Amino acid sequence: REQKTIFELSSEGRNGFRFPKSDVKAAELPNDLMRETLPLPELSEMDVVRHYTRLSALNYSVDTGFYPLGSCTMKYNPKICEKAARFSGFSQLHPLQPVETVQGALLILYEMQEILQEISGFHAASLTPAAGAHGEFSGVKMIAAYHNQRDNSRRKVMLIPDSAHGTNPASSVMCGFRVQPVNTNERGNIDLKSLAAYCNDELAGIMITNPNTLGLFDENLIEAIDMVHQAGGLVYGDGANMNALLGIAKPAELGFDVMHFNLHKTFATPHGGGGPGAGAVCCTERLRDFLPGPIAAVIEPATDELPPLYGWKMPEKSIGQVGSFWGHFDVIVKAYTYCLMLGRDGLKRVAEFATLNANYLMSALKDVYPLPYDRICMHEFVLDVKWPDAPDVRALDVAKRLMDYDFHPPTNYFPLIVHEALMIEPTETESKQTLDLFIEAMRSIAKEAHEQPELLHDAPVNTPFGRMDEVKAAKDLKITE
Amino acid sequence: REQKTIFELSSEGRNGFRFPKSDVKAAELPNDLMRETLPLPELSEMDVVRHYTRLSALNYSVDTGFYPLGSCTMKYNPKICEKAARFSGFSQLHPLQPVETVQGALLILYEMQEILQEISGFHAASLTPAAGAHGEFSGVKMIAAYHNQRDNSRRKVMLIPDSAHGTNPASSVMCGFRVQPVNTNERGNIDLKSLAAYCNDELAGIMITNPNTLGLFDENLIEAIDMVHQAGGLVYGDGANMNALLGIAKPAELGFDVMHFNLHKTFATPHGGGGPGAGAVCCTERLRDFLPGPIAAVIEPATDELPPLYGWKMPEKSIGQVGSFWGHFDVIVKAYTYCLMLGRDGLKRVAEFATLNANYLMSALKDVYPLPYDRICMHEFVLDVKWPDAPDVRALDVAKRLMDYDFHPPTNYFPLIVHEALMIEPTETESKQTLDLFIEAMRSIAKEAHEQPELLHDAPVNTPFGRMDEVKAAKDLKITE
Amino acid sequence: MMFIPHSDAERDEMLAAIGIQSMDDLFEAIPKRYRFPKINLHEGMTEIEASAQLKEIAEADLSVEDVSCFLGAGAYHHYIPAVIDNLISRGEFYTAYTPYQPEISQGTLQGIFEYQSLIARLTGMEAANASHYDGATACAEAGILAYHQFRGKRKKILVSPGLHPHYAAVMQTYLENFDGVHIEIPEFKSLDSVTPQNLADLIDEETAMVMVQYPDFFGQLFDYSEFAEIVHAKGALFCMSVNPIALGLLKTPGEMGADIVVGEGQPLGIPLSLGGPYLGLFAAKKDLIRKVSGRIVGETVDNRGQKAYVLTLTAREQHIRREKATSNICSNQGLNALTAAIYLSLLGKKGLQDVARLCYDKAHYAAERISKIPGFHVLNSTPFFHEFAVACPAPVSEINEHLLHHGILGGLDLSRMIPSLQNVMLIAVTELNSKEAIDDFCRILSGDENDDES
Amino acid sequence: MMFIPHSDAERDEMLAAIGIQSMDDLFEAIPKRYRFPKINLHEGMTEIEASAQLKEIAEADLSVEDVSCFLGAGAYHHYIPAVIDNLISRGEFYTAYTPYQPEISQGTLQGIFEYQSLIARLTGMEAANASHYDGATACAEAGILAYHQFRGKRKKILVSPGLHPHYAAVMQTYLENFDGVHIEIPEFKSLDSVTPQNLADLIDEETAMVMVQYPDFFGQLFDYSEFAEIVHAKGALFCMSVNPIALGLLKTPGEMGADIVVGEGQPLGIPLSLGGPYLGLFAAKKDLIRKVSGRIVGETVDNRGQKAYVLTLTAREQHIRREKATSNICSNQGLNALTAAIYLSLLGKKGLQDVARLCYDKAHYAAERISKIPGFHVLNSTPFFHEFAVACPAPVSEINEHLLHHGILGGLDLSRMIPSLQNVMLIAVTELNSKEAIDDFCRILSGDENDDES
Repeated sequence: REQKTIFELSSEGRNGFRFPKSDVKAAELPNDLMRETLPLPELSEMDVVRHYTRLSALNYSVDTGFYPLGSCTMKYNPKICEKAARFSGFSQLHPLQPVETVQGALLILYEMQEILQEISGFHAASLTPAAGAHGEFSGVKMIAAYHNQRDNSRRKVMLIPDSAHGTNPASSVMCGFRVQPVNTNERGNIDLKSLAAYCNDELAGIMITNPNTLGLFDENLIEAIDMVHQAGGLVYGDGANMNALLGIAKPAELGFDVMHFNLHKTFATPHGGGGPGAGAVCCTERLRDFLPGPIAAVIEPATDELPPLYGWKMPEKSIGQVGSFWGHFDVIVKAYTYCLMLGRDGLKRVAEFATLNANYLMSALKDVYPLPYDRICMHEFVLDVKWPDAPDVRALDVAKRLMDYDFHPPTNYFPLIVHEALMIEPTETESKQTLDLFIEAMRSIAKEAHEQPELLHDAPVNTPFGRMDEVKAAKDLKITE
Repeated sequence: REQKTIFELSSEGRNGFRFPKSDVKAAELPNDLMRETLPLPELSEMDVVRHYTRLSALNYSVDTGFYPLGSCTMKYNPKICEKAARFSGFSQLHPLQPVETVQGALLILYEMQEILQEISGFHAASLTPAAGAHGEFSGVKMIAAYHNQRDNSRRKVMLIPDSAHGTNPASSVMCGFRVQPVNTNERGNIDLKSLAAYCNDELAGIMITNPNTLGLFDENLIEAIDMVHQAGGLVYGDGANMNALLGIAKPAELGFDVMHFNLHKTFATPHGGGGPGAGAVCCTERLRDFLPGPIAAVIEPATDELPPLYGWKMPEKSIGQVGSFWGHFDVIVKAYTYCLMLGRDGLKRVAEFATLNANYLMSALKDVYPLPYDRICMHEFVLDVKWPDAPDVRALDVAKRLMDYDFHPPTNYFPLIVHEALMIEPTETESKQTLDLFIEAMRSIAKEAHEQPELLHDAPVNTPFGRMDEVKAAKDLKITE
Repeated sequence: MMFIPHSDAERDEMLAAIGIQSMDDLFEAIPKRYRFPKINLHEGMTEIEASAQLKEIAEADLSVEDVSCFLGAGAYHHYIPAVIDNLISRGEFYTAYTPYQPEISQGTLQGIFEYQSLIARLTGMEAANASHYDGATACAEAGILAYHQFRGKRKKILVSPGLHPHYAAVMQTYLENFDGVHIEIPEFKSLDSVTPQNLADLIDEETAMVMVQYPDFFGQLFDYSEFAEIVHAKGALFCMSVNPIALGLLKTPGEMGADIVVGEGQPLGIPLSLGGPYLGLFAAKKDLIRKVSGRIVGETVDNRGQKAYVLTLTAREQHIRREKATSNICSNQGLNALTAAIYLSLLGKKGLQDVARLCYDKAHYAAERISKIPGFHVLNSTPFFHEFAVACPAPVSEINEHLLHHGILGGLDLSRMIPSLQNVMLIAVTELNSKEAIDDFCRILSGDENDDES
Repeated sequence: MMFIPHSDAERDEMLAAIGIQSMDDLFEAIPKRYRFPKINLHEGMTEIEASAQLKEIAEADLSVEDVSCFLGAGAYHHYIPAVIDNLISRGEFYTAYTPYQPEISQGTLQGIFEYQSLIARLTGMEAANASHYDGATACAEAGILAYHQFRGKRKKILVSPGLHPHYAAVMQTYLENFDGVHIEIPEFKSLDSVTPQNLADLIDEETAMVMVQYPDFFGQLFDYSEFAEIVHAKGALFCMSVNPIALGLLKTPGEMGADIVVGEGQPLGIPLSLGGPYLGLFAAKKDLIRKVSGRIVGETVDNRGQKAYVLTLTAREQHIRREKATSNICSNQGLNALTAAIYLSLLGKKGLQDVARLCYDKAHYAAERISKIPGFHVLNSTPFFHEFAVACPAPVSEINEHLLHHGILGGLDLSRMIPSLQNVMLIAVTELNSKEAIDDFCRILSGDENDDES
């Protein structure tokens, strides 16, 4: 299944795309600034099409199978969203066009801000962050800016539960905070005693993922938020798990001050093999002036005859611009289309059925896989692959073996507090039939783990490629050809 | 690799596409005319996308590999042609719109007619036939109409070389002709003696494929055509092999009276897994009034201020309409785009390099595979897989074994005059690198045929499916589920 | 060179391997005086230039997406779900060849098998083939089948005047004068006279096949159950040409006793494209299947025990039977059949019912509105689907010109196809005609253009 | 339900299997008073309705395809070959997740490996990562790298006033005030003063990194080879932000001695899309690679002996290092990196040279024409690429309004970003600006609109 690289396929003098002859005279070139060689491959159009078509066949994808990837919300990406984003009136807009010539685009940005605010209960939103982690960085930076402008520069400690995504501590450090982990208790909630110890005047805030990465709605959430607020800290919400809350609860009402959304998780825009995503950030009134910008705004209100004129507005005390232009507009169009189609009730059903699917899987697997936190979960749950009678089988083995059953493995070894974690998130777009096949595969693998563990250690075998020599990759580092 | 059918995937109550609620009141239904059940499958949008995406992965295609399919001209299908055909101003035109509203489309049809005429030397063209065989039927019907209007109704014999495509006799019979085979001589040319015997006043015409299905330019062509003309017959040209003649020779100048083109062979439009193709028919002055119609015509000539007005015109003594509307416009747009891009010189290069590729393969294989007609070929050639020292290996075995080397098999068992025929047509779009890999595979298979013939009999093994039980398919006939 | 990968060096290497000096040497077999003729065409152009030029040409056309469209008459403006183009744009589907090599063509083969199954279910028939070119040629192929069914002994094919005039014309092109076959079409007198009753009297012992359309060219619906019995009593085959969307709602040809069902599959997700390529539906009773022309996919197993599909009954086809074949069909409409299968899978039971019902209700709403406009008179008196004929107070071409000024593509001027129908417009309505657009259409028809700004 | 496949029966079956009564029971953990808030949004709509509405919204925008576009300034209107969308629309690419499971992700992984190789070759560097969000964040990430390279001991990052003002702004958002880091940008005085020479004096022992743009924001080209030596002599890192199309023609940053190369990959086949998503290029010398943030794909073998690719050096990343990671980057621009790789593979050596040359020649043609219009004055005095600044006789916003009436999107009003540059327009020209369009543009600029009909 090995494929030649484009460099191996290259043949001298070949040309896959021709440009028209110049219709102007040749300008004088700066001779001392010319490159001598341009070592790019030389391929025909067909070479290129075949190469990438064949490469694509080596990928697993939502369009070919089920991704029970905890924390990633790999739901179906509707095709109409792709089509809409390709309308020339969206895809062919220069970012610096006069606002009068992009009123349609600005309307979408403005309404998308409003939609996110309405869903989350927040008062303001910025769509400029390029990704979830980028939104998170922006939000944490807003907290830093908030404390700074209040001259609270002592507030340098950011609390982060030990179950949190790795981006949380990384974002905090990027914003100049010191990270202080907070423990999770035996029911999977924030340990309030652990929290209390850090509620002092060095506290900048806390970053909470809710439902948390165990898939659980934190039963101590309201109290924890209250404690942090009492101590003068702000509460950051990691929106990665927002798929469970659409229409179920509004983060702002729960007490969060600022939160990011992952449009490519919650709003069905595709993951693209690792991006581009889009990461909006929303906040309450007291943080709105700090939002990254510019944001879409009504710059001339509607009149009886005319619709409003939309334009750009930089929040007053903005943390600044976080990207070259105004965010991932193309992705936002897809998310907007999705929201248009689902509407109020459809969005709530997303959370309901995502949660139903997760609990259905959990209840069908918990008799054969150890379940560390046994209570109704939200949109995902975590198993702990530790069987006393099959001690050499690890989460990784189960994950790899699932590929032989034509499933993508769940997220594994995360959250860190569950040592042999398999984190399973089915999303609402998967049918009962698919879940039943997955259950069957998982149960059959559990049986194999006890009876023929070598099947798991050797897995995958039905895939185009087998397990990789990761050590060699890092040691003999070859990252270009 | 077996895939469930859409019926097996169906789940009651599921719905992949929702329609808006009606904005008008419900009309009274004719109760006695209502169907009771509608046994269609019920799937989600994702079910549908996954199903067809997974199915597609089971197909070989030009976009994934090399098709050395003699007589089929499986060349690369440029992507820009697909894009252009999808422009709303082409794809969203109703066939019965007033001609004033489809001037762009009519311009393309008109110019495509002109292009085909210029390439072939003919004087008129109709784009209405839906496929090669359909164009062939139209052309033969024109010959019938021609003789009928001259009251030459005795002329009922159509001569067809024994190397001809099966469509030739079938088309002739559909048009009411009796088919008389003509022999091929040992150099692969029409046997003139055999021909002479039928040149009498029952002769309606002859159907000639040139280059013929052995890939050879018939050395007796001019004389044969002359004999038929002398006897009062007309000469039909099967345009399937036109890829070899673009810019090399004009069929009308060679003496043909009428010919069809396969746009999906010669002009790079895709084969679509079995269509739609498009089969234009071209003819000389004396047959033009018999063309199927309507054809695109200038109905008001250009003036100083205005461009010409294009419209439809039915040829005076037309054999009639051959399809619901005006032919495969969408396919014609693709062919037109291709012609625009190649232009005069590009089209000639097509024939040159198609011929170069075929001769290159032939010369590299003829020492290991029996070559029944050993002279410079045109765009294709035929091998005869009969090794005295490997008597149980047949053309079919070589064909199937090629799949294990990731190549599509050549056309086999055609033409019928070569018993173990492998008919190889590389087309101009394949690179020397690909041809070299194919040569390597063919030579390696020849070796296997002698040393390990079971590898060939068991082939293919590297494909998603193995050899089929064709007898069962016909015997237990199950053609619906 | 455009789409030719060879470098000069590679070319020379290949010439040397062949053992010739130049490219011209490849063509020595061609008599010199015919060789390398002058081709009077423009020079080639790049993708950038070609796409700009084509964009300009396309913009000279009026897309139905940009107007309000009331044209039907055999080609219908339905919504095409975004899923469809995403899937049929996959190179593995559209750049594949005819699936003669089943080991590496199961995608196409299973797709077509499912298509056959869907068409059979939709029409209520036992069997279906892999498609014909379009509705008209499918009718002609039905005629050929009927001819062969009676070994040429029955020479008459009786065609309803309710069959699309183009379909009748194509049947004539294919069959008229072939071995004495005669196509009989009663002259069109009035819409009211286009009924199964009026056709029944013309069936005789010479009749090989009777062909009707359902809904007919004027949108009319009849229950052909009794008619089918009459046809069968005379020993003839009964063929119905159908609109597949209508079958989302209506009693099936199978229930009514049809032997053959043909039809135009374009409404099943295939773009209008100025009339083609479309999709010829062809279904039949099981005992006729071996006489059906065109490809047929059947289920089987491979040598690894997997369920699989192959082209079957190939012994009927021209590449085997040559002059004994009943058809010369070679390529069919594979990709469009796949499109129809995707459309039907996606819409499924409920979706097809819904779209059929929307078309039905909206057409009736439009007819009711139009019938109230002075000077306009709906001619249909029986239930109808998709379309209906309206007598107008002026030539349809004039009315249509006026409508076009208001961004409306009016219905078909029936006099274009049936000269006796002067001043009659055939109006088609689908799910894409909103109430508002229908109301606007009526407003313009009624001459009340006050609020209009176009 | 839209995109949710469950029937009521299935839902009930699943609830029973879980052992609860109703859907609401799933949410008992949520305090009642917060549960099920009112969401004040419209009702959902079908695909037909949504696509009609979006089409209408899109038509309120002016697409650069329908005008003559002279806007650049960090986003460029290049032709996107049809091949690209065909390939990146393949579900296997765009609906795939980050390739953490290499056994079933080789498509993405090899694609990115090749992307890295192409970017390294294009920039003349030894290594490249799998992308950053865009040109601006890539600059910021370079700054972070420089900070870590010196373990926070060098606090100054010197930025050329020729760097895109947005990029400088984003560097400030990321870095300013972080552990005392200070970004120094000399004030813009005049175009002539934006030179490497003028920057050289500001490098000191505190400087961690010097950042220039090539071609710079005003299109200016300089050979930075000597400058790089000066930077290195002070012990700092030298980073260049590049336009990848220009590198089809120009001496590489690698040859000039850059340690880090960043840039905006949008011109490589990525649509303008109002500014995003774009593609942050990031290449570096080999010895810096372990400090580069973002994903990196490396070659290895699988346990069947096949050459294969994996995400490597993952120990740098946030999901392993958490607070010790140098970046929080998680998703990147995978699909856009693939797009760029397809673009570069398709154009190849000759194509990229050709497009670069066309941009170069056309920009110079435009500048020459404009320089002859009374009142207009080209400010660039050194060689330039893609764009150039023009002093105008009136406010640029007024001129642009006038141009827009004639279907022309004028250049950037530089005062929007650099207030001191009143009445100066930054004009960008690519291969898509025909001579005719440039001539029209000049004609309108010169006030000679006689032949114009718009």
